[in-house]
Amino acid sequence: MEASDQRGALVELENVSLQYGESEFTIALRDASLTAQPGEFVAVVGPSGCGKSTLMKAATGLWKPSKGTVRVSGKVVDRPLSIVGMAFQNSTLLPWRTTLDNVMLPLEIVQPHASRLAANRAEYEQSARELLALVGLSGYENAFPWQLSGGMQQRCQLCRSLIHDPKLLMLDEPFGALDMFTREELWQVLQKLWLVRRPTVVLVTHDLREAVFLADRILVMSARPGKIIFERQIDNPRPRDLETTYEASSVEAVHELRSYISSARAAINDPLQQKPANAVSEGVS
Amino acid sequence: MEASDQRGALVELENVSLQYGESEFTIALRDASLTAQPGEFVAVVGPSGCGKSTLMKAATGLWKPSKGTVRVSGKVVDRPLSIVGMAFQNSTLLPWRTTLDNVMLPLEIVQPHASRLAANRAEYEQSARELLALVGLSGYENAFPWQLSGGMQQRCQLCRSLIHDPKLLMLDEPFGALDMFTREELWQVLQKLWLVRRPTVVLVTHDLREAVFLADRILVMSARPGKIIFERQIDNPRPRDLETTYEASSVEAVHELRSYISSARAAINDPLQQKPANAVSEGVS
Amino acid sequence: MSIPSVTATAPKERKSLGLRRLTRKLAPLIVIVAILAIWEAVVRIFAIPSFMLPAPSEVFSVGWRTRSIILGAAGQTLLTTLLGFALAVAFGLVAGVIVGSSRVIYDSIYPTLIGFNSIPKVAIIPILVIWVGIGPVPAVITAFLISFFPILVNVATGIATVEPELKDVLRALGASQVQIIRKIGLPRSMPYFFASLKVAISLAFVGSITAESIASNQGIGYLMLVASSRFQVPLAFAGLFVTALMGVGMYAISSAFEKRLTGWTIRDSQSGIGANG
Amino acid sequence: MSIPSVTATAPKERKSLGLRRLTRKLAPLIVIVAILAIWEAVVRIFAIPSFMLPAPSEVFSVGWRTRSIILGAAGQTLLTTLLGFALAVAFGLVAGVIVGSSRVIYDSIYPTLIGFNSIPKVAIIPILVIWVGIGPVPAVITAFLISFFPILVNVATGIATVEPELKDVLRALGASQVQIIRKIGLPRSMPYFFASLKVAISLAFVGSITAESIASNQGIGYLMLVASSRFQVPLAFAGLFVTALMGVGMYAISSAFEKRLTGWTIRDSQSGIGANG
Amino acid sequence: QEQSNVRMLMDWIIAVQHSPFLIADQKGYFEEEGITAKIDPGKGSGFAAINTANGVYDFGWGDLTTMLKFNVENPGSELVIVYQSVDATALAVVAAGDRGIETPADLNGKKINGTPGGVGFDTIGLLLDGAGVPDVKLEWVTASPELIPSMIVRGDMDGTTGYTFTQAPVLLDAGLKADDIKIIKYSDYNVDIYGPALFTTRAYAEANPETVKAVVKAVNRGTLDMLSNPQEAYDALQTFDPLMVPTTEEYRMGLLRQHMLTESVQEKGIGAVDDARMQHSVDLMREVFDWEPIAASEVYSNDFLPPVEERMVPKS
Ligand SMILES: Nc1ncnc2c1ncn2[C@@H]1O[C@H](COP(=O)(O)OP(=O)(O)OP(=O)(O)O)[C@@H](O)[C@H]1O
Ligand SMILES: Nc1ncnc2c1ncn2[C@@H]1O[C@H](COP(=O)(O)OP(=O)(O)OP(=O)(O)O)[C@@H](O)[C@H]1O
Ligand SMILES: Cc1ncc(C[n+]2csc(CCO)c2C)c(N)n1
Ligand SMILES: [Mg+2]
Ligand SMILES: [Mg+2]
Repeated sequence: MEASDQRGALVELENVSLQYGESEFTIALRDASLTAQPGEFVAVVGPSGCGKSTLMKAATGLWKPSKGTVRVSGKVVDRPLSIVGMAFQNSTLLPWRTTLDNVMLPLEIVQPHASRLAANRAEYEQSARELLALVGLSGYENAFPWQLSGGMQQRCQLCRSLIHDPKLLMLDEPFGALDMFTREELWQVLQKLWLVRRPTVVLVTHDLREAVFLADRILVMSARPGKIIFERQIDNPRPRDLETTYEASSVEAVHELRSYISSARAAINDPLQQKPANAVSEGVS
Repeated sequence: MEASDQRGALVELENVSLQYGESEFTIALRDASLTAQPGEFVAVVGPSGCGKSTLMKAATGLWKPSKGTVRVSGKVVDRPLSIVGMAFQNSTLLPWRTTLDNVMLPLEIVQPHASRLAANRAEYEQSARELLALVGLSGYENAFPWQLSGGMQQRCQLCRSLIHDPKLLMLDEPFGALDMFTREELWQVLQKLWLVRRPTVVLVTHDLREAVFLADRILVMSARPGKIIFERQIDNPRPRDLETTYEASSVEAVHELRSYISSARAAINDPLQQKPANAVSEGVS
Repeated sequence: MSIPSVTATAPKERKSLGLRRLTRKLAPLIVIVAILAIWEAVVRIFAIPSFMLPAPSEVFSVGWRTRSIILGAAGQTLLTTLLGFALAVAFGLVAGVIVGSSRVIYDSIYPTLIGFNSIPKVAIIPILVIWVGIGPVPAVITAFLISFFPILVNVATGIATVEPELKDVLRALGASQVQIIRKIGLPRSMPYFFASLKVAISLAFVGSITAESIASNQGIGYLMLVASSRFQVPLAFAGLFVTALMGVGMYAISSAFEKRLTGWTIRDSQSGIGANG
Repeated sequence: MSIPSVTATAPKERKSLGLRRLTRKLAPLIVIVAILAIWEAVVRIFAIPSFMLPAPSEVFSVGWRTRSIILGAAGQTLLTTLLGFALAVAFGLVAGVIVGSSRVIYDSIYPTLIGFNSIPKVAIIPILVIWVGIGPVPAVITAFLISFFPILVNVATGIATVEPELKDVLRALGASQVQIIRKIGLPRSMPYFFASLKVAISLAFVGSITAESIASNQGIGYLMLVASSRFQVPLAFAGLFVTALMGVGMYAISSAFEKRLTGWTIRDSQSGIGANG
Repeated sequence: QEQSNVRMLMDWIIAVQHSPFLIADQKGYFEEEGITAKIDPGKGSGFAAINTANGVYDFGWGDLTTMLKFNVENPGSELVIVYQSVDATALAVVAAGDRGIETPADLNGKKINGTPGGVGFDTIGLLLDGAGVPDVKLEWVTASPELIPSMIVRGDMDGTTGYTFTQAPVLLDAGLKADDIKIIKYSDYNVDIYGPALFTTRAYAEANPETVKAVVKAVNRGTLDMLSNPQEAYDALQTFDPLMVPTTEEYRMGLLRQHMLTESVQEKGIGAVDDARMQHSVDLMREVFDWEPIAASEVYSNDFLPPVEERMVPKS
């Protein structure tokens, strides 16, 4: 599973197009390319509906691209990978499992944990509890998802994506439902974890401060069908603290990104200019 | 349905406590009080899990409070009201309905629309389409919810809460999954709608700029069990434009609110200080 | 379809799709033909006498010779079955909604219903005959009684397990209980409902045929009774085959409705578009 | 329960809750007693002769007099039914999972299954006798054949309608198809499964009793056959009552499992805690 | 001596007409012959015929007409009678006494139970011809056995075809007095055919002649016991089925004896088939069903019977 490609990229999307269904108009990605080096922290930003979540699904092999290739560790991806930890945008906690059991789910699937779980249950459970405590959910281990608030569900999902110490961490707006304080705290938690474990992270976010605080590199996507239209390196030294987000270099980065997203959106905004017409409906009814 | 109370409040919560289930530890609200005047725009902010969504449910009669009373238009609420438009925090679009049909759902329920719908279908459909266009979803009228991105689902839900021109609009983080530009655009859309129709709005948000831009009054909730611990009037003249959020008065308001939320969170943050123990689990298993 | 395909791959894809659809349509036929072929082979190889197990070829030839009689009987059975089934669908839906919406009713009447349903309907038919006489009426009632319960159970389960979050969408609009059921409960329980129809339609045939063989002088049940008492086993089997065919036909009809009404539940995570297309 | 109640309202609430629970437990009894009372009244008022419809009191007294015979027969029937039912659960689950996970298999074998299931099992029993002889074995097989299908259909529907979003959670971890079914498919289809059990357990009794009345000389089916051919209608009804009782008993058992395994699906939007508490 | 297992299938649930088998079993007659017998209740003579022919059972006991029909429909799987239990056919029309049915002529327009394929329905012509009233038209009502008594009592039908000793007792059970049950026996109207008998397949008989002989011997002893001491029959039945109703069985026994203890049986002993009479029976059936000619010798064999001295019935 080690990177074997000469370029050494862990994730590599090459001109990936992805079309949901059969209609021309359900193309969500068009010629999107992306590379993430092992251990790199990449953030993806872009207007709503541009294809960020789709990009994540393509990169992890959850959806096969219609065109182009996806490589992870140099190998072409043709099925979902087992080195991924993923936090989905919508809550996808299993309703029949408690918080703790939801968090422990990856341990039941991913090796080597799966085969060690039975024998080392207590130990694994301990680490799940610790993770939950880290995001402020201790005391809720035995609650069911519907007994958690929206933000709590999101935090639980974050734990689930981290528990098995994945090589590749895909986070789709993991902090969207949280207040600023909880969010900033979890930025720091995530940074710490990243510095220790060094997974490759792809983070989708709408919060540019978040992107600038956390990422090594930020990619801006165009409006749908999405492709990467701009890339910005963030070289602030690690570990960063929250103050860095108020420093001039960060603020300037935020401003630059913002202007790119703004231009990316323009196309969609004027309904007369590019109307997706009966876009999706064609493919459905 | 007009306010008949001498104080004239449309929504009035008086020392409302709400306990999920039977255990002492599942109290989500404790002695929360809130008043919203007819036509007022109130924002509620607070740390994750403090009881904001619960407050919304109590105010609309979706959940009966364990203690205290809820009055709307002076009448004690003992069942869900029909003057409410509500956008829930999680996506609650009906999966068997297209975007358009989801948006039109309230028209099938709420009077006088329900009885007029059959005869005036085209007209109502037109207004639903216009609303969808306003949030950037034209072309997706016939798409099913699962064919929309997270942000698009959220926008669709917003349309559903607005379509029947409700007297009382309850918005639970309606813009959480949107990028800054779409979000700011929708702020303006919402403000325009509010200025024209003048519903009473209760908005839950984590974005303090959003609260300051939109609301007449902002309430800060304490950590769970939640109660209102601080109130801040925002007197910026209407219509406001986005620039006002960068003005000194707004920035100062944001700062003040932030400090209150920060203190509200402190209690939760230290795991040793207030541990909800097996809080929810007691009530469940 | 009105949009000209632009990409080069589209026509090829569409063709293979059409082919796949054809295979899909043919698959059940292949299964049935295979089963019949094996059956035929077994009967021939082991020279099983026809009173034990007639070969399909013999069943078909006897069936073809007596087609007018069989078709008449089948028409009669189809009619009584459909009547009973229609009643079962109507009552099952209504009762399922009631049982599914109220915990108290659920708790009170489920045991009684289960108890009643554990009783073989054969035992009820004599009592029915006392009240309604012999003929197609007991067959209709038996078809109803036997197919009502699965519909009720499934609809009730579908209604009882509706996510409160979805109910709240309507409750927040001040919707009445009836509206909630119409707009949420029923659509949400459609997959349950159609699952139960598959069972119910089969059972309706079983019910009407059983009743016909006890208290009627028409229909497939009666035909089979007469055939087997004359040791015309292949004819009795022809009756069975026709029944199976009618069952499949009814399934095809309900399946078409199912695709229209529950397409939203079956969407492949890879193809993105309802896998029922 | 280990936490002392602090609020003043708690003890009162708990008491009324206990009362409510008691009513809940008694409700089905009340329904059954009411039905029997009406029945008894009707029989007495219209002086219906016992061979047409025996009064419950007569059924009970005959049943009590012949209790040792009835219990022996009931034990036999319960055993065969449970065996057939256990087989049906095992095969139904497995086949349901297979049919539900594969569109191709679904399309290919559903029509065949529906066709087979539309055939009255009475017609199959004579063929069974040829292969396995007369006795409890055909009863076990019939119970299996008749109750297998509802389980298959419901489990398949449950599996086929799993939300792709949930599947993706596991797919993203590189889970195998089997793991996805174990961790997502099966738990998600538990409400479907238990709905089908209610139907299946009833049908299993119907199946074994029907077979007993054709190809056995033991069990409730045989007892009822003997009773009804001697026109001892109250005794036949006693057999029916015992069957109903066994059905209810089995329901109670499966219901207990259901509450444990599908409690998560039934949570009241008002009470917040699973309504099964 | 090695015990051989023999399975026997009766035509219906066990009643007094089957008591010879029960007596033979309970009194060890089978055992003495080196046979372990398994006697099962059945689901009609047809069921008994099929399951004897296919080897699930070694012997069947049931109606002659049904057995013949099976042989005709399934050439190559012949059943042969090895012990003729009931000498005169038990076929009859059994009716409620208040319907004005005294003779076959009275059946005109009456609602009578019978199903095509059923023995009564198929053979009614023999009765009407025998009585010289071939133009009588019955109104047939189809209903399964368990419906018949209540339908007769309620007036939905006037009577039923079938065996005297199965149909009349159920009417008794349904509350009719013995005097109110009218029985028109075929044998009273010149229909001379044989009644139910013990049969096996020709193949089995040829392969196991000793076993067949042994079985017939034991059954014959049981039959004689039943005829000489009816109480033994009731006791055997009681042992087999504690729920049996003695009054009904006594009534049934009365009817049964009428068919069994015919003059020829009293003269020539029980169990044997007379070739000419059998040929007559077969020819009558041939007319009814339009069969090809059948030689009587194909459907019975007296070769397995014990000597005639052992088959003499008690003088009545
Ligand atoms: N299953 C699907 N079937 C058809 N179209 C889909 C499907 N999922 C997404 N789409 C479409 O693809 C486009 C991109 O969706 P995606 O979810 O990737 O957007 P996104 O960038 O994540 O947006 P957001 O920020 O709002 O979450 C959207 O236009 C959406 O309508
Ligand atoms: N159905 C429920 N049953 C039991 N407890 C619940 C239920 N819903 C919410 N809670 C609990 O009530 C508390 C408040 O939840 P609520 O959803 O109101 O929070 P919130 O302020 O909306 O949080 P967020 O900002 O994360 O959405 C939480 O601790 C949660 O665990
Ligand atoms: C309650 C009742 N008892 C006996 C019979 C009669 N029966 C049993 S076997 C047989 C021969 C048919 O092939 C007949 C006539 C019946 N019909 N109903
Ligand atoms: Mg997204
Ligand atoms: Mg919330």
